[in-house]
Amino acid sequence: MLSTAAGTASQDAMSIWEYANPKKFMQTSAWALPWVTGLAVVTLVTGLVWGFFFTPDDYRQGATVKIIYIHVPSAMMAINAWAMMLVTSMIWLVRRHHVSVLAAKAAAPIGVTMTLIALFTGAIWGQPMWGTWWAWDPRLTSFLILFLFYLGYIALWEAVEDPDTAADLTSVLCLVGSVFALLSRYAVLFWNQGLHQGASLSLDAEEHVADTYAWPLWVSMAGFVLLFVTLVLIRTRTEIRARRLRALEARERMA
Amino acid sequence: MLALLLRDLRLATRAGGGFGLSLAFFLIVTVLVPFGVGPEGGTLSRIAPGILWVGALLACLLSLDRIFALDREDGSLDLLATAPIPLEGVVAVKALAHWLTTGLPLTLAAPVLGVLLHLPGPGFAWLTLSLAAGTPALSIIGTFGAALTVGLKRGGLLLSLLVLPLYIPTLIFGAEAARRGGEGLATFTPLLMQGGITLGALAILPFAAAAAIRVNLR
Amino acid sequence: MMLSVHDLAVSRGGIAILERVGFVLDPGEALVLRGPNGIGKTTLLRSIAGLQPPVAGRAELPPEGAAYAGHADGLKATLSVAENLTFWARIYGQGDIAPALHAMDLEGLAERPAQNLSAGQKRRLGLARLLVTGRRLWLLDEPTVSLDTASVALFAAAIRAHLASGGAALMATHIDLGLEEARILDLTPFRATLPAPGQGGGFDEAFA
Amino acid sequence: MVDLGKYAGTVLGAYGVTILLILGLVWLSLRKGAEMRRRLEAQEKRMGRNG
Repeated sequence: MLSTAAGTASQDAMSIWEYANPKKFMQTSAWALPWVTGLAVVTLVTGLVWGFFFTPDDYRQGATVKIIYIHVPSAMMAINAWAMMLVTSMIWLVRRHHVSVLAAKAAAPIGVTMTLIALFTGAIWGQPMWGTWWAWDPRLTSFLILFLFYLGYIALWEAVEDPDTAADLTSVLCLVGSVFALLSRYAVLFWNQGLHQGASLSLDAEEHVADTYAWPLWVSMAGFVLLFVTLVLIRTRTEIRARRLRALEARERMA
Repeated sequence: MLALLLRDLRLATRAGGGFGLSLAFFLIVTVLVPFGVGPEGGTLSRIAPGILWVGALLACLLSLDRIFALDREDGSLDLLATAPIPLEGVVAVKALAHWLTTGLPLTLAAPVLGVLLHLPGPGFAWLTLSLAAGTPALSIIGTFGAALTVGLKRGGLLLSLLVLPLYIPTLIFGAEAARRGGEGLATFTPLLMQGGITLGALAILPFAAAAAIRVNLR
Repeated sequence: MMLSVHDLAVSRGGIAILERVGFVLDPGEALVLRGPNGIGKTTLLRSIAGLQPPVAGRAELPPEGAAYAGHADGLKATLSVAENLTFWARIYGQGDIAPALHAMDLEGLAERPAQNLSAGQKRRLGLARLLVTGRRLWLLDEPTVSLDTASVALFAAAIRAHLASGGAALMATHIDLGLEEARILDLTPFRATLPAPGQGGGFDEAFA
Repeated sequence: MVDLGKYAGTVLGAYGVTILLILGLVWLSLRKGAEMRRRLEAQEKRMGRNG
């Protein structure tokens, strides 16, 4: 399955792609999972507790500034999860590593959850700040669109029976979807400017974060990244087991 | 290639080909809108470009699952895939046929329906122009969606779910161009963006769609 | 040499079902694939036609490719017999459909819409499509389904004429076509054995 | 307890929704993981080999 690269390059590649072997991945992830989980819990709890209990209120936004510790990291992970799916989908299309595409499948529901968190916290935050639950702010709108892309991707996985066919189709959709998601982002910016000339509704706090708020925010972001990695590992392991179960059942039918 | 285009056009216009269904749908949606928002001319006139664009988009969506599903059912798709013409070409021709039987009639019908919605005077030309520039993108994006779902027994709903998010940029720029045109504002940027999307989609999506069909045929 | 298949292995649903299939087909030859239902005749033909990638091995086709005919005939119900046939002739860059209509005894039905044909007539139209492809190699999957005895004879005659003009045909069929000269290949010995875990080429093997 | 002032509902609501969603996702992931593990082990046992 490995493409033929020449000389030492292929030797080096081997050492990375080795982990794409399902069996090897299961071994490595079984070893890594407790550590990553522990680290994720510690970092996440530290970041959120620090942010929630030990930061002062903003002079303008009051206590609502504390929402930043979940809103920004979840929004970041909503995009990063899709980016990760894009990369792993391309690895599948080019190198046909099953673990890669299964990781993409495993990441999608996490991305959806992150997008939902970003949307909900954005709406809850927006209510006192803007006086409305929902504004067609370019940023919020973009996340709503991203949510739709996630839904389509997951629905396609669910709909296609054969796992390799589903893997190929969802990967192509992920590639094309990424281009159109990016286009939508610019289209939405353009469209909202068209409606409200100059009146930006985006949250100032996101752009200028004072040091007091920055440190717990960094920790919280690291926590969300680690949470994502933990969940991807758990879910990818489940997907690999499901695939193996399917293979064994087929083998049993044939024997 | 030309033979395929002619066959698809002929099939679409024969009995049961579904030609005209999209147009009828477009008409009904447009007629229903005033019942929903009230007959007040100012309101209708303000939302007309957007309503007509959304209506055209939904009408376009309606006929997408016919693009490949029928050929798949009767075995033509297998035969076309083994025929001495590139599958990418087949996809492009199918998208063109879809546009000629759906996008083009919708574009021509839109100004007529614009009268019903009190579309402002200068808006007619811009609406037609933006639809003419945007509906090819709707057809080719839809063809890609149809290619993704061709292997599924009940892919219609999934097809809508996959295609509608992909339609967002086209809709935004198209409706924006029509709206600005109606208000006498500059329409160059949205039209340019829309043309870009159409050309980009035409350049890339036939390959993606052909790849999806090959996967679905295995 | 018209078609040579080397060490071909094909899979269905991620599981290898046939392996080490090898044969050579020369111009003027017909080969009939035999074997119980589900052995993989259709999968093998589709792999040779290029519709699905083989797990291992290769099939060498003539440079211009082959004409493939599957279970479905690819007919459009609202188009007439002549329109259906003309379409495929143009796709394959051929002109005249009259000889094909004549060979399959469809001349009287040329203007009739395909939806008004009987099952056997549809099948004959599907086979007439092969004649207008101009391809020398035919890959036929159950070509005689729903044909009556007379039509089977008609079809056998068309195959014979094709072979006589230097063509070749690879067929999967249960019925005896009355083609005495056709070789027969029983696929049962090529049934894939279960490989040791991790050894097979099928995609699912990586997991088993 | 930290004083959230007039925005108590907003902040607690945001944190509450987030924690609920994350716990839900974690619970679903773990449950599905455990189920798949159980089914796979049963299948491996039935086929009489480990791998």
